[in-house]
This record gives sequence, structure tokens and C-alpha cells, in this order.
Amino acid sequence: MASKKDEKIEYVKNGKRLDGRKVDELRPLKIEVGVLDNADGSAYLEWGQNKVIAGVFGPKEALPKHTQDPYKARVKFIYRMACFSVPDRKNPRPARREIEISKVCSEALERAVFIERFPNSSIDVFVEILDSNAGSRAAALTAASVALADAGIPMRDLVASTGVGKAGGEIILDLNKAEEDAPDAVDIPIAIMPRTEEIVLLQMDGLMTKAEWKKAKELGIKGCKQVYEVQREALRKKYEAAEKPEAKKNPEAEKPKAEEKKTAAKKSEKVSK
Amino acid sequence: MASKKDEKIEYVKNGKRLDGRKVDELRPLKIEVGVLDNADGSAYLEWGQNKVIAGVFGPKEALPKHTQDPYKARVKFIYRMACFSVPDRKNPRPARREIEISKVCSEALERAVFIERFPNSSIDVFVEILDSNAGSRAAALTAASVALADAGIPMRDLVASTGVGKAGGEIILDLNKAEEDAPDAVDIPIAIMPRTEEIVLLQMDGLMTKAEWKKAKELGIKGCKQVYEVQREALRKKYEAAEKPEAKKNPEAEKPKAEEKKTAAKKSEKVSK
Amino acid sequence: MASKKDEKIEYVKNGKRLDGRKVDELRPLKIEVGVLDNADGSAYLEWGQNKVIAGVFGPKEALPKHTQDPYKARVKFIYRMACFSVPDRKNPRPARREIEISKVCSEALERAVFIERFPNSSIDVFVEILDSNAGSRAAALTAASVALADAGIPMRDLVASTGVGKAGGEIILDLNKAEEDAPDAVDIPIAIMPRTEEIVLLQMDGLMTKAEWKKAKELGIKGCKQVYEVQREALRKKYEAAEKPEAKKNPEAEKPKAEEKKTAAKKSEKVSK
Amino acid sequence: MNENVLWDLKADKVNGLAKQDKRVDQRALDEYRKIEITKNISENAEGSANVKLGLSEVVAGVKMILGEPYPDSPNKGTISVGTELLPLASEDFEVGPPRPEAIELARVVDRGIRESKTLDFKDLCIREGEKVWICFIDMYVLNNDGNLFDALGIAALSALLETKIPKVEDDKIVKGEYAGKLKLSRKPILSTFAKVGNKLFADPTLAEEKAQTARFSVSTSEDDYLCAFQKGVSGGFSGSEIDSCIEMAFKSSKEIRKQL
Amino acid sequence: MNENVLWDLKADKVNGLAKQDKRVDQRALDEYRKIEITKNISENAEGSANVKLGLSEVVAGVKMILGEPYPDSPNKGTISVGTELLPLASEDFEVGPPRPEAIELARVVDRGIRESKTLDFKDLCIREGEKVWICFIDMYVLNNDGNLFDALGIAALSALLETKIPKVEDDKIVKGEYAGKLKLSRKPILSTFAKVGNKLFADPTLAEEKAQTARFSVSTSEDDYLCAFQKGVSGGFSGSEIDSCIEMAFKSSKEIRKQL
Amino acid sequence: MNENVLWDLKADKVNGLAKQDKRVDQRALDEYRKIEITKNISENAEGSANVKLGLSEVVAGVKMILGEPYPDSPNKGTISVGTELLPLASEDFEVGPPRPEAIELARVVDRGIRESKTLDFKDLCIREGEKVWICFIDMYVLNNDGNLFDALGIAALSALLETKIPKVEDDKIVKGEYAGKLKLSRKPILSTFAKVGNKLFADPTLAEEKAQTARFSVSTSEDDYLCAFQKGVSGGFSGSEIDSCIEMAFKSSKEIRKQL
Repeated sequence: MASKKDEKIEYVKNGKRLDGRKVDELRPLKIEVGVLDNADGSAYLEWGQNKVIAGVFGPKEALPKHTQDPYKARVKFIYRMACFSVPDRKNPRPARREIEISKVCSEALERAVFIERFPNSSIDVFVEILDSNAGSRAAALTAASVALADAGIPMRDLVASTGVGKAGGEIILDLNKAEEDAPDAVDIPIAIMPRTEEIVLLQMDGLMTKAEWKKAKELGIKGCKQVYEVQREALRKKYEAAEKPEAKKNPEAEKPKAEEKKTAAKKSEKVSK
Repeated sequence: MASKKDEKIEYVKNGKRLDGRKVDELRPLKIEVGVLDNADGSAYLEWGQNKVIAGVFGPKEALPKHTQDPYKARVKFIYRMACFSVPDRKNPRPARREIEISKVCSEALERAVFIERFPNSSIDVFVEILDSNAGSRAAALTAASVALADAGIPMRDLVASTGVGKAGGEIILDLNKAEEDAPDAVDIPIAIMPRTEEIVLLQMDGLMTKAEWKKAKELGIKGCKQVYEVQREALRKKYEAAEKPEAKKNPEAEKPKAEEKKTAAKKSEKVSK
Repeated sequence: MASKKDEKIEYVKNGKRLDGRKVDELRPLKIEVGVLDNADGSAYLEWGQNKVIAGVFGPKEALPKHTQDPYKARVKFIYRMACFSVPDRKNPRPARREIEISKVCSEALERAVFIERFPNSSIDVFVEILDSNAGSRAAALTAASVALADAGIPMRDLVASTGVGKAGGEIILDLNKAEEDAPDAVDIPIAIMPRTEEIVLLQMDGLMTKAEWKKAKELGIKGCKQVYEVQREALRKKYEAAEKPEAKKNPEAEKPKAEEKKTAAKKSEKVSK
Repeated sequence: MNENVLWDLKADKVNGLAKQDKRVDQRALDEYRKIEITKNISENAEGSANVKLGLSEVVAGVKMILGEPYPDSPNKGTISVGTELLPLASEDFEVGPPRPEAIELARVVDRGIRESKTLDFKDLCIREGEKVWICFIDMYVLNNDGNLFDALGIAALSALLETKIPKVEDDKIVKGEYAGKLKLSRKPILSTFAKVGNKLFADPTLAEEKAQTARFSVSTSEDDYLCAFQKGVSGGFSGSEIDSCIEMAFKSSKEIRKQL
Repeated sequence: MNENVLWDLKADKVNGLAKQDKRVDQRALDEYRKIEITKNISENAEGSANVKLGLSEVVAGVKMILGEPYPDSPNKGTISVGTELLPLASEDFEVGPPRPEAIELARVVDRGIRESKTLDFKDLCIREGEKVWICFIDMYVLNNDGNLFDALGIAALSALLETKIPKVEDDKIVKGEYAGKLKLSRKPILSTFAKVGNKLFADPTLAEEKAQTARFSVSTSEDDYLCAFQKGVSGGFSGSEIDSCIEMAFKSSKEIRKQL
Repeated sequence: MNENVLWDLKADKVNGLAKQDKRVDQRALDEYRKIEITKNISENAEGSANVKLGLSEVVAGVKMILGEPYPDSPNKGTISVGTELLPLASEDFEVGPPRPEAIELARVVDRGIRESKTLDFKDLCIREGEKVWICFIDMYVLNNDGNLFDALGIAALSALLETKIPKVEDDKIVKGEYAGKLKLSRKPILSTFAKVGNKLFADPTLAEEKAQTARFSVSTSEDDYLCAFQKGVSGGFSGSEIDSCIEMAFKSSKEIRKQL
């Protein structure tokens, strides 16, 4: 809805973008794992101005009963923006945009999680956007995938996501808000499982040629892989910290691992039948 | 809510109405049976400018459980208007008017259907108004009743409906929008089971004398009987077409008849207990 | 939200308030018991301009099932204002204020009712405000507690409530709207079980010193005890009337006593298991 | 005993007596229960009334609110009618958004008033195209023993008959001051009939409603107009049954009108 | 037989044939079902169309409504797209607020149109900062046999191509008079593909959707632009699969565009 | 082990220790957990803060929005406070409209601020009768380990203390420019106490809340005013218990105020 700026802006000048980044450079990305005490897994992520918190619960019995699938778990992904996370205050009721993003991110994560190991279960992923500036869905999905790993949910691979697109005729990685407001802007949220490069989320808005898309695709996959490194590093740090017990926030609160939970879930199913 | 027009309009002049009809003449009425592939029964109806589509599912187990009646089926009738079917765009949320019409039409159809043969069941009738110009509830009920017959639901009789009323002091059949906007307009939606002339829907808005009502009643019943002929003709055409197999839209998709379904429903009830 | 009046108003002059009351005087209070035929217990209350009707149903099986507590009953208190009960028309949807009041009044009544005697049950208390002028929650709680007694629900004590507070620097009992609009107004809804003076509801809005609070507390408890007398008198009248059968509104309609209902509830639980 | 079974027994009794032209409370078939009207039950309302019809009890209150006219009737105000079936009125009523039953009640009462033209909506215009009165009639059911249609109809009319129009200055309502009373040119009365077996009962009780196969409501005016009809419940009427209802309605509405 | 089991069997058949590059209805993998477009199905709409895509059937209608512009684009109107999955279209659809499926459909159709820049939103401005057109596109699914994305995309575009702009006087719409047609500079076509096994099916039927592991939709224009993408369902695509979809989309959209 | 059983055991432990004037985490009865305040956690907010109170964690953010004043206070802006119990904060919280718990939290925080008169609502007036600031304070619970009242109260106040007022030109907000900071004249602190057995615990943990029979919150100012009370949970307090809570609140709020 934002008004497009004067068309004469050069979005890339001498190889540098308006914020000084190179065309294939991500905004600063920082991930912290295991930040919430009650959630089974969690992550806090800062990506440029975006600030995102993700928490995971499950696998647990899917409720209401009619949502259960006897062959697999569902991944329930809920993406929400804090009212103050956008320039104009967001209405607290979930917007259609939030519902659509939740749906496509659920589907992306279901590809990565071994959902077939948890029949009749739900794996609930909640992400709250605390601050935003273009690319919040990539930030949400990236954080969620780390939180799933933190919860011990078995996965084929992490899901790594980024935005890629076009501004001022240039194909660039990880657009910020100013670039997204370019008159010819194209925004492509993409997510892959980096080991196989399988694309699990892909959306696009704007006018672009096939040639531009091919360039953007390469750049997007490359960007996801950079994101992947940050995700892995964050998880590595958490595990290292876990080996030094004094670093633990709340040593008493031992969380059951997902695999154990699965057995528990099965037992409770028997009882409830 | 519409503003009433200049009072000097003559709504009937030399036996002709503004649109050329006689006082006891319906607007052109056309019904097509079996137009939807997934519904158990369906009908498309054009009546003047009104365009209506009706689909029927059932009898099937009524859900949630607490809505089940061990003595009979319920007829769930949902009347809705497409946002673009009225001069000003309709809000997509169901209006109170739509909810009231759904209620009185449900009740009208329950009289006609042998609901006592389908305990604990629901017969769902959905009608969408695609275009409207006075008389859309009569159109909806008329279409729905044909769709029920198409679904093989056993009925005492079809329900035939029309509007009747007053404009410019004249008692006329099947008012259009211009006539409904007359300063002294009276609108009377009426529906009967034509064989017995039993009145199953009757509403009225406006000021009329007893004498006017008696005249309107006669005319309304007469009008319903004309509608009935069109309904029967439409069903006859469908059955004739059904005998020429090449005319069938989707010969593979054999639909179970309602009576067979009933047995199936009973079985599944046993299982679910 | 109301605009505060000119600060020069003297709220107490020669020991008299604007409406002629003394500082420790309640507005006229009138309670009638057993005014509704279908409810298990009911009361109608007038308190100054406030007019309130309360109806009680239960104890009955708490539904949906997941709301049941195997150790005790819940008291579900619903406080609602009629759209016409306030100077500007109230939106018919429950306001956040109504939801909060319902919550704190539920909690106040749960202290008074022997909820532990009715496991898995719900005691439903509905209060509708028909007219209001400051103090409607105290009126609602006072009426509800009488309606509970009328329903034969066993209670530790009645809950008696009033407002107390400050206007124009004076600590006064049972503020009316004009007093609540004082620039320095403090409003303190308080409810106690009078026999033990245990405080079961306490809220406060406004700026007051500890010394003012202590004075207000004394006055509030004193006020609640005056309310208690009116409650007891109203119940006494009802019982006396009950002994003269001709005074009964509907002699045929014998209501089962709560204790009998309890047994019935237990039986139906067995059946439903 | 199960609540439904109890009502089934009551309905059986109603049906049994109906065959002998009798009613459980010994009323004649066309006889109304006792009506008690208490006006001005809420000072905050511009007009209000409590109505008891036998053991059924309802309240109605009117608030006059400033609003903008509809674009297609710039010189007219309007009315808006709402009904709530309060859960204290019956074990069958629940907290929550209005059910179809409540919506039907509100809309039938609305039509009975609106279509009788008792209010000239032009009287509700303050400044053409800009400011008009919206007359909100909010109704609440306090106890349900049947025939809420008629009880609410009487309550709404009684509240309107008392309604004072607030004084307006600079497009704002001056609180507590009034510029006169709302003008009503007719007193439309809603009369409802239950078909039990092949009999028609005026003013049905709840037990009679459980026994009815069809319901018919008609709004009539003192100058012999029919203003609104509403047929309900999954049964039908013959044309002559409808005419009988109309005859009874004209008669009983005269009696009710006297009590307003 | 249980409904789900039936669909499982149908999906099995789809999967089995896919291995031999075949489809149940004998179409080629990149072949669309028969498309029937009926325009102007509602006189009250400013533009409307019914679209049958095989046995899938949808309608779309456009209403042009006067509104205020967003503060940050005072000289632009806008579009608003809604979808309802009518319960008469499938036993799986229910009465109630739109589900995520319906929201996704509406938003993808919206982006396909909006991002193609076929509409110049400045054309929809009546008076800067004050009055603009809001072009409401409301779509309804009448029968679901798969690929609602493309059916709705075609219906929305067809309705827009017919849309007349109402005449405006004194900031009000003059009913029944028009000031010309809506100007569209492109015809973006949405093309959707199902991944079944390792095959890509254009225009999937409902049975094929039950068998698909992933879905990809792409909106393309006649001047060789990509306008929007949407990947769905819990499976993934390789980069080259996406490129294959894009190639097929450019080809099939040309054929569809001819039928508009 | 069943979740509820686990909490019952924890509550038993709390109750057992309470008899010896002890708490599970060895705090004194009137002692608060460690408070960590991080300000400006969102650039899009005009002011924001993250607050950790032990293991409870919340965020609050302020948005200053232009609106119209209420007709009866034309020269005053206002505040609006909302709370969401995010489902990531506890297995007990669910997606959906705010529950009574969330509404109570928001309203008590609102009153603590509003009634302390720390904000002069006249400062929030831009043009009498036409344009005022509405100060939206939106709060989110990220982790619940008890005493959300106090955590949210501190977060809301911290966010307000940072709040910049946007620059306004031609009745529109100039994005990214500010006309100064919000003026607060007091720092009201909410202090909450749990009654466990006959003991009063300041700043209860979630386990202590499971054991409490009653809850009392009091908002106090640095100039020795009481600004708001809220009693909760189905138990009662004696008058002297309330007074003890008030004494403790004045003491602990002084410490908390230093950390702002």
C-alpha cells in the first residue's frame, strides 16, 4: 500500500546499496536459541530491524480430535505481528495477511519435520513479530525452524529462508523497506532445505522477466545458505552452553525430549479411547 | 430503506404494469435441474432479474450431536446473497435479514419433506443469490424445493413460492423492485404446497385492508400454482434427459439415492455408538 | 471518560451531600426476592437510580465437560448492561468492563458459596442492569447474592457490597454519578461477608492517601453491613410470604431445592459416563 | 425427570385438551393472559416499559441517538430494533450472539412498527442529508412462558409512546433536556396464534408452543389495517385459518390497545 | 464407503498413472480442462462472470464503491478481493468465516491482478486525498473439482474486463448510469501445477490435488512478465521444476487468454 | 505425569513452606524476584520495553495515533491498553480473542496508569474537539512464571517513559520525526500479593499462584498515593491484610522505581 518513491533513486551505486550492503549481502542476522522457559523450544532472532520470537510446543495430541491425522502430525504455525511492530498501529485481530503467511509457513515446515513419526499429533509453532522492516516472514520461518530443532523435533533439515528480489532494475538479496518501496520492486520470499536445495516456500509479487527470476533464484538460494550457517552456529552455541551446566537458565526444568513425549502421547491416547 | 417514488405513478394502466405485465402475471421464470456436480441435488433459477443457485446435501448425520432429533431430520436452509447481487455491495457477513429468511424457509421446507423418515439426520440446503430484484426469497425457496426433489428426498409435495402485494392501490402478483418502492407498497412472500394449498410461508410488510388481503391471498395462491408448473416441468425435463444417458454430464458419478443413504446413516450411527 | 466538573463544588456542606444524604448514608435501597418464574432463584433491586435484576440457575452439570472441576463447583457470574441503561446507548456486545466485572464478582461469590459441595457443577448467576447511576457492580453483586440464597444454594454468608470513596476531599459512602465526577473522585467498590468482615471484592480508582483509605475502609464495611440488613429483610419477607400459600405467584411450580438437585446431578453423571 | 420429557408430557396435555376446545389454564381459545404494563422503568432510557404477559416478562427501552441518514433517504431518520433472550429468562437461553430466534423476534417487532407507518421517519430528520435521529429500541426477555412476540410488541410500543426527544444544540444532545415527545400516529398491536391440532390458540403459553405445529403473527392497527404477517414453525395453515387469526387479532388488539 | 477412503483410492490411481506420464482423464500433463466463460451473470454487478474449468465452477462479480484513499497514496484507488467456498460446492466446505484456504485463494488472485499493474490505481482516483474507487471483486465457488486458483483467476479477470465505472455526481453514484469501462492494460493469467510423484500436472483435478505433494501457481502476462508466485502444500520443488512450471504457464496462458 | 497433578504437587510444597514463613526459591515473603528492563526493543514503537521478572517475561510497546476526542472531553486525549497472553508463553494460553484473564490484566494496568494522573490527558490534545492523541499501549506475555500484573505494569510504565511524540503537520503524522517526549508526572508501580495459607507473598511465582487463595494488587506513587486496587481469586482478605499489602507495596515500589 506504500507510495512508491521518486523513480530516479539509484538502488545500487558503485556496487553498494542505499544502506551500504552489496547486492548479495544479508542484513545483520543474529539468532539466540532457547530463550523462553516454558516453551519446549524457542529462538529469538534479529535481522536488520526485524525482531522475532518463536516458541514451539509438542509433539502433543492434536485437539480437537477431528483435526487428528492417523498418518502424521500437523505443524500448526501461527505468525502474528505485535500491534506496535509496524509504522501504523496494527489492529490486534489477525489480518488476512497473517493467516496466509501462517498457512504457507506451516506447509514449508511440514516438509522438513518427520511428521510421519507422530501420528495424531500437533506440533505448535508460535511466532511473534516485535519489530519489522521487510522480510518478517523469512525471519519468522528461520526462527521457527531453529526453535523446532531446539525442541528436539526430528527434522530432515533446517528450513532457511530469505527475501530476494528487484529494486531499480537490480536483482538484490534481502530487500529492506526502502527497496521494497521501489517503483519496480519485486519481492520474493523463498525458503529451502539447504542440503537438497528443495524449495519449500516460494512467493512473488511484482513484474519480472524469466531471466531476472533465474538470477533471483540463484541469489535467493545462496542467501538461504548464508542464513543456514547462522542457524547452525546458533544451535551449536546452545549445545555447547548446555554442556556447561552453570550456563543453564533454569537447571531444574528438565524438558522431556520429543521422542519420549511421543510415547507419552501414545499412552494417553490409549487411555482416552 | 429505499426512497419512495413520486406518488403520481400509475402502477397499472390499461391492465398493464410498468414492465408490461398483467396484474396476475409472473416475471419470466426458468429453472434448470441438476446443475452442480458435487451436490446431491441442485437447481439454477432465473426469475426476472433474480438469479439463484441451490444445492442440497443429505440426509446425513446431523452434527454436532446435540442438534440431532431422534424423531426426525432437520432441514438446514442457508440463504445468502453474493456481495455483488444488490445495488450497493453487501457486506460479506450474514445480515440479520439473511438469517431470518433462512429460518422461515427452513420451516417451510420441513413441512414438505418427510423429515420423520430420517431421525438424527440433517438435510442441508444452500442457496446463493447471484443477482436480485425483489422476490429473492420466493426464488430461493422455489429453487431449493426443486433441488430437494433432484436429491431424491421424499416430499409430500413441492413447495412453490411467489411474492404478491400492492402498489399504487392495485393488488398485483410478483412485484418487481420498482413496484416494491411504491409509496403504498405491500409485499407478501407466500409459499404453499400446491396440492393442498397449505400455506407454509407467509410474511407481510405494509398497510393493507382485509379485503385487499383476501384478493392478494387468492392471487398469491394462483401465482404459486403457476410456479409449481414450472418446477414440475423442469424436473420432468431432467428425468427425460436422464433416460438418454449421453446427455448426462458425468456418467461415472452415480449418486446414492436418499433412501439408500438413510440406511447407511443408520449403520454409521451404530458404529459410532 | 466524563468531564470533571468545576472544582469549586462543595460535595459536603453542613454535613449534607448534594443530594441531601449524610456522608455515611446509602441511597435508598430496595430488594425484592423471587421475581422470576423460570430461574431457580432471583432478585430485583433498586438502589438510587440503579435497577438490577438477577437470576440464578444451578447447581447443574458444568458444560462443556472440560470446564468441570472434580473438587468444586464454579460460579459463573455474567454482568451485562441493557443498551438503554446508560446515558449514551451501550453497544450490545459485551464490553471489556463488563467482562472484568463478571470475573471479579464470580470470584467474590465463590468465596461465599460452599462450592466444594458441588463437584463438577456450575452455578450460573446472570445479572442485567436496567438502569444505572454509579455503583451498578455493587448493586449487581448484592442482588446476585440474594438470588443465590433464594435458589437455596448453601452459603457461608451473604455477600454485601457497596461503593465508598472520596469527592471534594470528603470520604463518603455510596457515591452517586455527580460525586463520581468530582475532579478528585476516588471510587472503591467493596464487598464483604458481613459476619467475618472478610473482604471478597475490592477495587479502587483514583488518588488517595493511606489515611483516607483507612477511613474509607471503615465506612465501606459499615455500609456493607447496612446493605446486609436490607438483604436479610428481603429474604425474611419472602419466607414469610411463602408460608402464606395464597401469596405465591405460581403455587404449582415447586422448585427442587439445591441439595436435592445435587443428588440428581450426581445420578445423571453416572448415566452419562 | 429429563427436561425434554417433561415438556413432551405438557405438550401431550395441551394436545389432549385442544380436542375438547380447552386450554390448560382454562382460557378461551381466543383469550389473552393478563397483561401488566409498567412504564418508565429506566431513567437513562428516553422511554421504557416492562410488560408481563401471564408469566412471560420482557422490558424494552428506547435511546434516541444522532446519526447520518442513508444516502437514498436523506430526509429520514430510522429505527433499529434488537432483542436479547437473557439467560436468566430460561434454561434454554445462552450467553452469546443473538440466535435466529432472537433475530426473528426483533425483525417482526421492527416490521410491525415500521410498516404501520406510526412513525413518520421525516419527523426524525434534524438536517437533511446530515443529521437524523436513530431510534434504538432494545428489548430483553426476563422470563419466557411463551408468546414473546406479543409481549415484545407491546413493550416496544409502550416504550415508544413514552419516548421523549432529547434537545439538540450544535449537533449535540443536551443531556437531561427534551424537545418534546415522539409522535406516533398509530398503535400497531402484534397478535400471535398457535395451531394446536386443528385449533387456533391466541397468546400461547410455552407449553402450548411446545405443542404447536405452526405459528402465525399479525400486526393490526386501530384503523383496521393489517401491518405485518409472520408465519413460523414447521407446519402450515389453510387460507381460512389465516383469516380466522386475522379476525381474532383485530378483536383482541382492541382490548390490548386500551391498556397501553 | 468412507469418503476419505474413496479419495485415497482415487489418489492412488492418480499416482499409479503418473508413473506412466498419464492422467485419469487422459489429458496431457500440460493440458487444461475445457474452459467455459459466461459473462455478465449479474446485472447488479458492475462486471461479472461465471467460469467452468472442467467440473469446477466459480463466479466473480465486481462492485465499484466510493471510498477514501489510504493516507500514504492519496491519488490512488484500490482493489479488494474476497473468496467464499460455498457449502453447496463441496461436502468439505462449511458455513462460517473464511478459512485459511479461502483467504489464500483470494490473496493469490489479488496479487496476480494487483502486481501485474494491469490496473493503474491512479485511474481509480476521483479527487486526490478525498474520493477514490474501491474495486471489490467477490468470488464464489459453486462446484469444486480442483484448481480453484486458476478458475477464480480467470473469473476475476473476466469480470474486470466487463466492468463499467458508475457515473458520479456530487460525490454520489448515479444508479444505472456509467462513465465508461475499467481500463486494463494487461491480462495476467494464473496457472497452477500439481506435483504428483515427480511429475508436474497442469490444471489439477480434485483427485490429482489429493495425490499432489506440492502445488505451484504462477501469474504471467502477455508481455512475458511473471507477476506472482505461490507455492503451497507440504512438499517441495527443485529450482528446475519451478522453471518447468513457468515454461508451461507461459504456453497455456496464451491459450486461455484467447478465450477471454 | 499429568500437568495438573504436577502443579498440585508444586502448590502443596508452596503451602508447606509457607507455614514456616518460607518460599520455594528462598525469597523473603516481601521480596521481589530479579527485574531486568530492556528499553526500546522495537523501532516501530514510539516507546517500548522488555521486562523480565524472574522467569516471567513480557514486552510493551506504545503507538501514538491521531484520533478524535470523546464528545464529553473535547480537550483530552486518552490511553488504550491491551494485553495478549501469547500461546508461546505457556501451554495454558491459546490463540483467540482475549480471555477474561487478559482483559483483567489490561484493565488493571490501565487504571494504575490512568488514575495516578501521571499523564495529563490535556497534553494529548492537538486541537480541541477535533484532534487528539490516543496512546495505545500493547502488551504481550512471552513467558509466564507468575505475577504478570507487576511485570506488565513495569513494562507499560517503562515504555511510556521512553515514548516520543511524533511530529504532526496538516493533521498528519510526519514519519520518523518527533516533537518531544511524553510527559509523565508520576511513576505508579503495581505491586501484587498472593495470600498463601495466612501468609502474604510479594511477587508470587506461578507455583505460588497455584497455591494462593486470594490475590491483591495495589498501584502506588512516589508521592505516597494509592492509585488503584484490584482484589482477585476466590478467597478473601481481612482489612488488616490489605493494609499489610499496602505497606509492603510502598516499600517494594520504591526499589522498583529506582530500576526504571
